[in-house]
Amino acid sequence: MGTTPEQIDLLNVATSFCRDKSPIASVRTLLENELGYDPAVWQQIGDLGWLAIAIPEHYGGVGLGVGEIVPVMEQMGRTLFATPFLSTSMAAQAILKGGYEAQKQHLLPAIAAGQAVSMALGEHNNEWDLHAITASATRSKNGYILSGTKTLVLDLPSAAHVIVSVKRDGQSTLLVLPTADIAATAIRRERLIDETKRAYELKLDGIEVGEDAFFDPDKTADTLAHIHLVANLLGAAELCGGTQAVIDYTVEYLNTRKQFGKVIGSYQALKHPMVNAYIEYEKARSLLYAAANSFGEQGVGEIATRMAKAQADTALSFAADRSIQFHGGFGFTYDCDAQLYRRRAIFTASQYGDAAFHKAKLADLVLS
Amino acid sequence: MGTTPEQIDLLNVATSFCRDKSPIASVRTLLENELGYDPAVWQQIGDLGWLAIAIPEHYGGVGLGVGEIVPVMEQMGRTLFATPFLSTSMAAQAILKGGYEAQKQHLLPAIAAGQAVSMALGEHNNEWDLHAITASATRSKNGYILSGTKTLVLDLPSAAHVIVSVKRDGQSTLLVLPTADIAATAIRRERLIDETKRAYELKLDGIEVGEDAFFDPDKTADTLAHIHLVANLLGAAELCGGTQAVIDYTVEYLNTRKQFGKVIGSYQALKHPMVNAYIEYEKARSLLYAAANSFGEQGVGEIATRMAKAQADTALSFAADRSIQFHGGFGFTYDCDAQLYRRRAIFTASQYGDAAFHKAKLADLVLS
Amino acid sequence: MSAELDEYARAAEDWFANNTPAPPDFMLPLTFMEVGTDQQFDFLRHWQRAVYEAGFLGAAWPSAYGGGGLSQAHQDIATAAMRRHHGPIMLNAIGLNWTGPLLLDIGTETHKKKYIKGILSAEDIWCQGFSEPDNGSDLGNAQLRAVRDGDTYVLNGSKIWTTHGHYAKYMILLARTNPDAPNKYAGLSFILTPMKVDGIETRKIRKLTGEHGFTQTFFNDARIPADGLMGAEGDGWKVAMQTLEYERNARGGQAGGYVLSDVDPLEVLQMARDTKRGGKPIIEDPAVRAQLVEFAIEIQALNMGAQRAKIPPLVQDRPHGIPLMSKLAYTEYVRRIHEFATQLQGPKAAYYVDEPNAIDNGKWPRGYMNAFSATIGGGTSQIQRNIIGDHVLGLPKSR
Amino acid sequence: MSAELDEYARAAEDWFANNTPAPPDFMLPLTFMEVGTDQQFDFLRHWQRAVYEAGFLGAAWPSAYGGGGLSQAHQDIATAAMRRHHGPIMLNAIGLNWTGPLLLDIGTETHKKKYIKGILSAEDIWCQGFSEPDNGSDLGNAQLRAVRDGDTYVLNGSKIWTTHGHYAKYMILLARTNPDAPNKYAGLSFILTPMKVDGIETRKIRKLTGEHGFTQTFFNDARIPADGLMGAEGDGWKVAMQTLEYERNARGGQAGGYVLSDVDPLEVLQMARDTKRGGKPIIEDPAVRAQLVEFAIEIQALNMGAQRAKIPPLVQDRPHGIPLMSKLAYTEYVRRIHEFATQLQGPKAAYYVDEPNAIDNGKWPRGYMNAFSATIGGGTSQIQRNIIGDHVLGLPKSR
Repeated sequence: MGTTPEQIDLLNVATSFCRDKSPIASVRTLLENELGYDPAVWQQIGDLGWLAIAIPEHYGGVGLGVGEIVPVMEQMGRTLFATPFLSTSMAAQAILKGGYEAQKQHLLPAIAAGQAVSMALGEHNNEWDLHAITASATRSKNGYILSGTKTLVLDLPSAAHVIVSVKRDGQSTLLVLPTADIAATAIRRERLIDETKRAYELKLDGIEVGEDAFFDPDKTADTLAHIHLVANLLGAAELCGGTQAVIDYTVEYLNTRKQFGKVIGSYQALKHPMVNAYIEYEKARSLLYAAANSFGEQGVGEIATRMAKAQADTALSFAADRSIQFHGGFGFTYDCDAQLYRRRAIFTASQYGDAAFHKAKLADLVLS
Repeated sequence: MGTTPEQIDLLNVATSFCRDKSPIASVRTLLENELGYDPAVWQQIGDLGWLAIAIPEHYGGVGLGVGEIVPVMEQMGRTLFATPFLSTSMAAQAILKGGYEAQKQHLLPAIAAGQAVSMALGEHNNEWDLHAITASATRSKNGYILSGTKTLVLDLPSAAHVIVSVKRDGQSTLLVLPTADIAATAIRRERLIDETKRAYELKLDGIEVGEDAFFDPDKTADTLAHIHLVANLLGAAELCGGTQAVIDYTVEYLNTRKQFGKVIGSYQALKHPMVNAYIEYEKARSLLYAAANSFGEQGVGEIATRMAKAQADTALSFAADRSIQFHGGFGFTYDCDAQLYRRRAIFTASQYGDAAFHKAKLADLVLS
Repeated sequence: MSAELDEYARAAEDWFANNTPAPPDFMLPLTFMEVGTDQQFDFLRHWQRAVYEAGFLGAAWPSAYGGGGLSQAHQDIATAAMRRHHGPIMLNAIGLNWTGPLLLDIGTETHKKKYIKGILSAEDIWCQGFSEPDNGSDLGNAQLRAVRDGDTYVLNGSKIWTTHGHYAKYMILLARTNPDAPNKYAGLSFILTPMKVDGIETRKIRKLTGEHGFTQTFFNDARIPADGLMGAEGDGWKVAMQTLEYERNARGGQAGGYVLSDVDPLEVLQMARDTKRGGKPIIEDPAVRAQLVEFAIEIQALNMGAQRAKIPPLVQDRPHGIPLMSKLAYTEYVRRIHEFATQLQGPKAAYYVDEPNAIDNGKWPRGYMNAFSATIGGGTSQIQRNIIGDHVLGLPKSR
Repeated sequence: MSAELDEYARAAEDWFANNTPAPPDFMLPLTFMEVGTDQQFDFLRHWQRAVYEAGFLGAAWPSAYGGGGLSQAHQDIATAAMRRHHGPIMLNAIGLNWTGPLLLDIGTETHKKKYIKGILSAEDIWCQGFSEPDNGSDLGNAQLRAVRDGDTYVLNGSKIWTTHGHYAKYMILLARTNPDAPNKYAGLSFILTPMKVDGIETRKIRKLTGEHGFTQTFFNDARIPADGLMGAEGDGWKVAMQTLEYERNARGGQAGGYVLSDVDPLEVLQMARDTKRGGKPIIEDPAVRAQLVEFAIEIQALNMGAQRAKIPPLVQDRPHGIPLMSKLAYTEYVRRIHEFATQLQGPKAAYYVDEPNAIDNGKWPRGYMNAFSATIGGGTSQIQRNIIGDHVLGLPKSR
């Protein structure tokens, strides 16, 4: 593990920016907002160049690795910051790994400059296997006609394009679809456990695309594998930041609330589980930065990423569960922030694999 | 669940007898004793008729069920009472279920009157499947000649007979062997984690038996299945009694030891885990008496027995582990009784199936 | 079983078989604390009334006041039949399980005549006013002030976590009648309070699930009749503790039925059969099976414990252990099994109530969040462990 | 890495490759606290001396006193090589990790000249005298009395859990020099004490494993030179706390090497491959695999934490968190993985050390029981959680 001065700068800038731009009052206000985030702040994120971090310089990016996105994502998780950053970062990696050169030149500079792009990989089948696709592209007169339904498409109305996985001639493949080509009626906002997030169901039926919409079919498998790990690394970062925040939030309450004449944080029944939660958090963060550091290393990177996601899920799920409990009656109200973190943990764990899923994969990787 | 006045009487008598005859000082003295128990006390147990409980009246018994042995075994577990009661009770059930009428008439009245009999089922293969037998009986001039090695034969030097499982013509079968026919050199005491117990390795090679030594071969499968459940029911009782004792022992220490000017039982860091241990104990005891009550009912009895053993293992393992920890430095000494219970939990769990084993079996029984 | 009990059992079986309603097209609450809409409230009120009128609620309460005048064994039979047919919960929980038993034990003849029948029929909804915003766990520190003025008390202060607060006609109230008492407990009184009087207002509290359910109740110079005093002035703590014993089922006398639905591991099992991942039903995942077996053992142990607790020789060492642990053990079980069921759902765990793609319409995450009402309310799990440590194990007090 | 470090790394790699001893025919201790026989003691003393003389212990300590005079980076390289080759532990733990760093920080020139070399060579074994029979966790309440008499202190009292007590030449002693101090902490002094003087006797304590290892030390009018006083009279608590920081690795300066062996989940994995049940290696049991993965994640997280702790920007919010949690997390891990490995063994879990039928000669149950020395000694896990809660999370004190 190691950090360059640039990485430390990024961590510090991300920490203060996210704290300033996503105070809890803003988070609460955005829960009721249809779009779910503040476009002006999103513009600032683009201006800061955060979407350019892991895009090579010749596509207008900064040329760092995916691991360098981690500090930003972690601070966004910490502040429950609502933006299309996660979906766009994933899409950039998909294009970079799986697109043709022309697609990269067309799409990546715009992303690096701040344009949102989304990913439509999930379906009703409830599978984490990104090859479990039934949506399809069938040859038509002018190209291909799409059919099927994608689910849990993040931030779709905000995106200029969406990367879609379909079967073509029985093979998994990715294609890029301008959202301008999607009818409003094909999109339905889904009701999520995490109210800070926005995801949509996308009906593909009848949409037509040209041959040039498709990514390089020879790279689909590698791209899906890469995207799976990117999503889990960034998910781990988001969960890890959330864990830090919910522990801080709970500690503050335990230091002020009194019962039976004593500040409740002095009761070991609350203190010791919080210490346990804190230890799980530190473990999660250590695994997160180890994964960020080794991301992309063959084999090692996959193990590190799966460990990080598994532990981050465990850490936030436990910390937020205890946070609700230890806030007592207030914890049972919508006004207590503990529920926001608990819902976040459920949501982010559900995307691309939870602790149980990754542990099962790890068993095959480390116990062979 | 229900209890008859006779059962309540038995519970009360067992409670006071075991408390009086197996104080911890005696338990400690017997740790160093080669035989491992006090023959005079064993005689008294015979006189009390406890070995007769689950033997039918026409074989000199009381004619109750196996479930009625539970209160006795529980109190023996509670007091770490060392006797050949467990092995003899199992042997009686094996004879009753699998023996020919002549064998029953020959063996059961003696057991009912207090004679010890042992079971030799285990082998080096480390299997809980009682059909995993490699010891064998091969036809010889005068009958059969035995070969192979049995392990973990409880209380062998004390027993008049030992019931042995072997393969004959490829089939699992049981036979009864007078211990007088076993050379001293064929027996080796094994070093056990639980120093209150005595178990032996038995080399069968060269021992000859007649045709009349064998049990009814048509009943072997049922008998082994029955013995498996009897052993686990009684094991659950032993563990459950041990859990009660170690909780009482620990609570007493927590109520007297002071640190930082306070009785340590007032610290929630110790109190709350003890409460958790206590809850696991009560759950174990509820499942134990439910199993005692339904023992022998087709299907229901097996589920209840496996649940009882699994929970009793969990309960004593946890309670004794915490007892060591919460006794602090004293807990780390041989003089602290917590280690006796922790060793007991490991030993009794290892015999005929631990919590993990029974839970895997239960998954198939209750989730089908 | 006597022939008469036998006959009653057959009647109960028949009645619940024929009268248990089909699930309506809205989600029913699993516990009385989860009633969040008028639709749910009306449905459950109607159901409780039907059960009562059929003779299967309050069967063991005296007939002089509206009860069935039969034995506890009768009521237990009726409750078991209700459970077997998975009938909806009884709505008027505070009345049936707290107020009713207390009135029958220590209430005046007037109290009994006035209140018992309305409790059973759900005509008169009761709520409970123990907790205050600053004294959630520390009930003994309640500060709501009741000042005697002739035949009335004048109330000022606030109560919180009032279940059915906006529906209730009456409240059982723990109030401070003497702020100068030698200790905090001695200054409390227990008063039956009408809710529909000037100066009493309720405000709905939004739960972490996003739904409503509880209220906060505000008292501003509210005048209520003093004849609602239970016991003497200053006896409030003792009476409240007695009331909690009914609630914890550590003392008999409840009207019967149930106010919390069972959560059967078999329901999760069904979900695990119906949900596929990796192309296979998740019930085939050994880790899922292992966890479901743990839950099956746990609930069986708690159910068998309830039976064992009724057999004194089998609980003679610590007779109050099982009653005092049951709230803790059961509510934590409910929380954990809902959490587990939520985590089982894979990608679809992302969804919530009213999302068409959600599994079982989001009832598992919603149930998980609602479960905290029981691990927090009525004494948090942490407080429950103190109580068991102190009163069952006999350890020294932690505070 | 500089060329010189590179060269040192190669030398260390070579040396440990060629000099790490094969396992002897008796069981070696996993921790310095488990040394129970003379055979083990002699073996480990010889090993430590060899490592020291080869230049791979105390490499960063000043050469004027017997150290290597190199950098901490050198020592870290040597320690890593030792770990890679699974070398036995360093024996003289109290000297290397507690006394040595303290002397180098605050000892006099005379102290350093007299003690440092003997610590490194294992010529002079050190023990620690903090705990007393009545004050196991409450070190500040130590009652062993030290009365100044001219150039000597006269000691009366008892210390317990003295590791290597019967082998030690010196003890670091926490003693009460002023019973009338304004608070219990202010009355303590920290004194370097010779063990081989009249009036000091040790008695072996039998551990729960059945083996010996610790001693209780009795002081009856024992006279020791007063020049062993560290800091001033009354500074004992402060000096002891500083010493504990070295021990917890929360403060640099230790001599290097390790005094606790790693417990690698891969060892359990090997056992799970070699042990069959149901006709199959138990490693194929999904529940076993799941648990082993948990341990693998846990130890990886702790190892990565040790690396992260060295990078200040990555621990800026709670810089002492990882150092203060590492003892708790690691010792609990060791206890649990040994317990798990014991439970894995099936019928053979019945066996213990020296039983021919036992798996791995019973090292797993023995290791499990020995693991409590670390979850209890040096501050119980419960006390560690208090420390982390108070000093890292900033929660109010529990006592």
